[in-house]
Amino acid sequence: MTYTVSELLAVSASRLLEDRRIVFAGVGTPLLASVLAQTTHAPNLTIVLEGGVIGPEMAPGRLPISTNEMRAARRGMLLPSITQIFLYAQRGFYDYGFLGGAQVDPYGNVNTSFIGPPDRPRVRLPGSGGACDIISHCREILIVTTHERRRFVERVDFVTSPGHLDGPGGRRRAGLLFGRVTKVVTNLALMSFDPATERMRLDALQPGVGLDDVRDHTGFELPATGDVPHLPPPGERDLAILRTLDPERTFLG
Amino acid sequence: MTYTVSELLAVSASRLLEDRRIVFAGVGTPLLASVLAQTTHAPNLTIVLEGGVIGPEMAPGRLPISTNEMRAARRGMLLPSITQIFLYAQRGFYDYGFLGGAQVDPYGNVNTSFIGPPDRPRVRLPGSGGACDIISHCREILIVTTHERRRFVERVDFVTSPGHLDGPGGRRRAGLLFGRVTKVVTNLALMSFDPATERMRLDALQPGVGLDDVRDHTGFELPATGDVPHLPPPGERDLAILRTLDPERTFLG
Amino acid sequence: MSGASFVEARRRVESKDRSRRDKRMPVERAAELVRDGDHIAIGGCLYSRTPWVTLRELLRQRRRDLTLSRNLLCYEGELFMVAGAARGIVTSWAGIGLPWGLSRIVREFVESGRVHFDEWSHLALGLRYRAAAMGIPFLPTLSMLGSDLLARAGARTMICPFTGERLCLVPALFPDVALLHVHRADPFGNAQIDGYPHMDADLAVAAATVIVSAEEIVDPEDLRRHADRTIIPFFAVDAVIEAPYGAYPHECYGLYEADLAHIDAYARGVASGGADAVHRYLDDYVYGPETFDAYLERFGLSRLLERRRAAQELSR
Amino acid sequence: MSGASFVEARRRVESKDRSRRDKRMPVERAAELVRDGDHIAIGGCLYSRTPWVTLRELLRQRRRDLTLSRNLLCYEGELFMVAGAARGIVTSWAGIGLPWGLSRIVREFVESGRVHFDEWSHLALGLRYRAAAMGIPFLPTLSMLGSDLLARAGARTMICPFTGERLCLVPALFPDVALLHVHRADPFGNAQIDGYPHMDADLAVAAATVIVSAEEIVDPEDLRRHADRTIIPFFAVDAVIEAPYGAYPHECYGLYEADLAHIDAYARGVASGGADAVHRYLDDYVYGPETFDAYLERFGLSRLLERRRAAQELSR
Repeated sequence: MTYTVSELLAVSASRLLEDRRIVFAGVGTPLLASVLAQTTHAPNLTIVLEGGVIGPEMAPGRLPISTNEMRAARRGMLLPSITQIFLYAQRGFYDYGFLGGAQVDPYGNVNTSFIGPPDRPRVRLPGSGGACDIISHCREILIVTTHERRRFVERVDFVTSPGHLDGPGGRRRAGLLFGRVTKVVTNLALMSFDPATERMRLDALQPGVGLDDVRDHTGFELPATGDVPHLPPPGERDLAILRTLDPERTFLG
Repeated sequence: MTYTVSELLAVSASRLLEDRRIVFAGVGTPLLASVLAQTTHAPNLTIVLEGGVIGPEMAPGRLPISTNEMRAARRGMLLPSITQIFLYAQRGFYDYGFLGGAQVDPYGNVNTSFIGPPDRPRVRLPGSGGACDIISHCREILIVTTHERRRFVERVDFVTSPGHLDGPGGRRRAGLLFGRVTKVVTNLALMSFDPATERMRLDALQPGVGLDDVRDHTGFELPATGDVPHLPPPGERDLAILRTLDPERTFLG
Repeated sequence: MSGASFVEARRRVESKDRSRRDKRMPVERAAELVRDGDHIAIGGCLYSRTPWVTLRELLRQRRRDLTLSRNLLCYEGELFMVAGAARGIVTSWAGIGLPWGLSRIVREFVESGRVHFDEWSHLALGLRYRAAAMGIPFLPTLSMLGSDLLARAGARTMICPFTGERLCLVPALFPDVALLHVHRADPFGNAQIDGYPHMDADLAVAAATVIVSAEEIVDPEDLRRHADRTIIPFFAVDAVIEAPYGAYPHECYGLYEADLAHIDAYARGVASGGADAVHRYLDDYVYGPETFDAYLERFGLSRLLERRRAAQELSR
Repeated sequence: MSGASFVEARRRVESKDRSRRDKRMPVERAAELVRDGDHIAIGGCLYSRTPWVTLRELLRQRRRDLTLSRNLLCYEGELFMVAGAARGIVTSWAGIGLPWGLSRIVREFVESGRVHFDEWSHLALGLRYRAAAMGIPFLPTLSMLGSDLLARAGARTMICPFTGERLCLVPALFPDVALLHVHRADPFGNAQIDGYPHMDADLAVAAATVIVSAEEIVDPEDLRRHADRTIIPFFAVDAVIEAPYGAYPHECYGLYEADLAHIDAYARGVASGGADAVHRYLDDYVYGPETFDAYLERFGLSRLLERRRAAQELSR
């Protein structure tokens, strides 16, 4: 069974989504993961999209490229304004939020704004979009991204989206009373955060990946408690569903 | 030509409304005055009603009792939420607002909450409704009420709706940066506010009313500058229009 | 009395079952979601879309120590006061309407101190619900500045860091329960309102528990076809009650006009008879009729149909 | 660059002609309401309901020193940068979409300091427009707390007097002009949007001058029949432009899907050719075609109709 990085990420992320919950999903991997979860173990999972759609049902072969287009609104139950979509998040209605990012640090802080110093950046990235809002308001945040050393850095150049900030009490001191980053899913591993330090720790490895592979691709120390199990590989049915959803492989790579 | 107090108030108030403006009107005299203005000199006056109606057109014989009912919404152009209706006021879109009240003081402060001490009132009145908001946000406020000594008092028992408060700079100090009470229309007189003191002053008398009548019915000093003219009486056409609008005399008395 | 605190209000939303599921139930069961001492926010406005079907059931189940909040409180407030069900009201105005003058019942209960009247301006109360709906602890406004309402109601002022000028801050109001009557809802609780929406959409998101009664329960597919008209999201709603004429004798926009003759008779009765008249009304319309259908029968089918025709004529 | 001050913004609304009158005009005249140096808020989102008809005319009239704000800025931003029309952008995100990666043009102009990029979170920018629409100088939020965006963007924090916890305050953003593209409007400027409304209703009330282009201009009576669907009030609107396909090649919900092949061709051209490719695009689609009809003809009728059929299929 072969699969791409995107397929692996989508399957791993989908398994973290429980049924009967509400997920604030972006396009690409988060949406694939959410629709896959709906099709398998979470038929009553509700998808919410930033562009202003609650409860859409995706048509295979017609996945949206942005959350602000008709394909994203297909069979939506409500079509609120964008501000309203985020205010529902701030009020506490959404269980899960997804984030990716150019840089992620051990506290789960995410940078999508600048590489290099903000006043004279080497790269001006596209910016927060809803990421800063999602990480501030959803109950559980899942970071899903490819695992690269230049991405997993000890300190992000710029905190676009606050994770655990500088560790215990950091969010609270900043005024972030609700929600937390809970998991990080990559093509190499599944990680969570140590409750004592709020730093990232290794929970499990992707199939065929060794401990050293992960540590070689991580720019900070990544502790593990005891033996690190391997995650089960994507199932045939999972992959079949994903490939039906995205037959042109726009998002599956 | 005979007419009731309500008819006189409606006609006098309607003459203060210019064409092409937007008036935030309550039911009763304000609505009668506004519709009369539309029917006579101000065909492009837009009426806004607190219950959530912009641009309604009233049907003769079917005037609403409250602004929150279908008769008030007749032919409305927009039907926003009540909060939105007031936020448009706060943003500065409405030219005129109408107020009445159990007590009015020389600074145009209005009480519709308590007669007597608020903690042990002799009379618990119905409360502000939108009055406090109207006086805080509309560009020009017209107070329309019957002229009685117990109503026109030197100091209101409770400021439900702030007029000029304690005089020059009062509104500004309180944080009320916009809008002002400009006119007071009664069955005895038309009044405005002295720019120097922001206290009420007499501008004109209703037909057949003498200076002493007004002063006998006013609980505070009411200066006049020079000769005080008389207002023209309601015209036959004005009265005919009002009586067509309210054939059962629910509001005309 | 002032509802949940900011943090508690968020925790209640997080911990409630927000899943998409069939929430239809009879009003008797829905009313059991309300507890003695709760703060109940009432949807609609004055005599428009008052959730009578649920209010009546709360009175029948003898709930106690309630606080009622509503932007303009109509005579449902009088019924709760006289029935001994309410200890407080939060509103901008309490009465019935212009022709009926002051409410004798509100005066009696409030002036004697038996019921607390917490007065806010109409916008300020709307902003309190909206702050809650937005998930923030307050909203700034220029309303209530300079008025004696500000300090008495418990609003605060601050100097705006951007303008340097004074602002009024009204605290979020998180009701324990919101009662809403709408035109149509699906079994999950997604709901649409025709005509003026009053403050219902904010109430639905501000409250910890939301009970929706609807003129019509429709298939989710029917709502999906006009998804841009759906203003109450299922994840906020806990109970859905099918209740044609559920706001009667008050109006439901486009469907039936208020029964002003009935309201007038009630108001005249109370003006002369005081609380005794309200007790009689409670017996006749609340405690007497065992079901909402039986209640509607007291008005009579021909009256209901006549009010429906009047509404159709008005919305033409 | 940050729009009008709070007091000035209110004065501008007070002093403008808010009367109900026929505001229809050709886009050439409407665009004259925009001045060099203005802050322009762009309605829609990314490639949905982008007011291309008016944006194109501003480029043709060679407006200069504009600041563009939009919740998610699509490649219209690139056109204004390369044309020398924009000196700043205020947005939460600038690019085109997931498959096209970073915008080479945004990088060039922003990294070199030629264009200022003022970044806010998506909600924070929405709340800035909403604060303006509500007529208040700021809104509180928990967004941006703890992030480096907060201080850089010019938000502030305060300790909430009700909870004792820290809050972020985002200042109201009062654009000089809002450009909105809607499904239908009447000649007075009352307007309706089908599908997701994005942030247009707030923009319409936040800005001093509002230019509405509409797929269809309808009789006021047609809007009145569904008054509860009208979300932009005439008194906020200064110009109404009739413009079928006015958002093309971007989408208009229910009417036409975005021309993703065209967007893709543009993006690939710019990825390889940089600013030169944008100059060619400006010649071909902006400066070349003298009228909006001529512009649409460059895409070709059959393409327009195909995109319409695709939309109809999707909204079924």
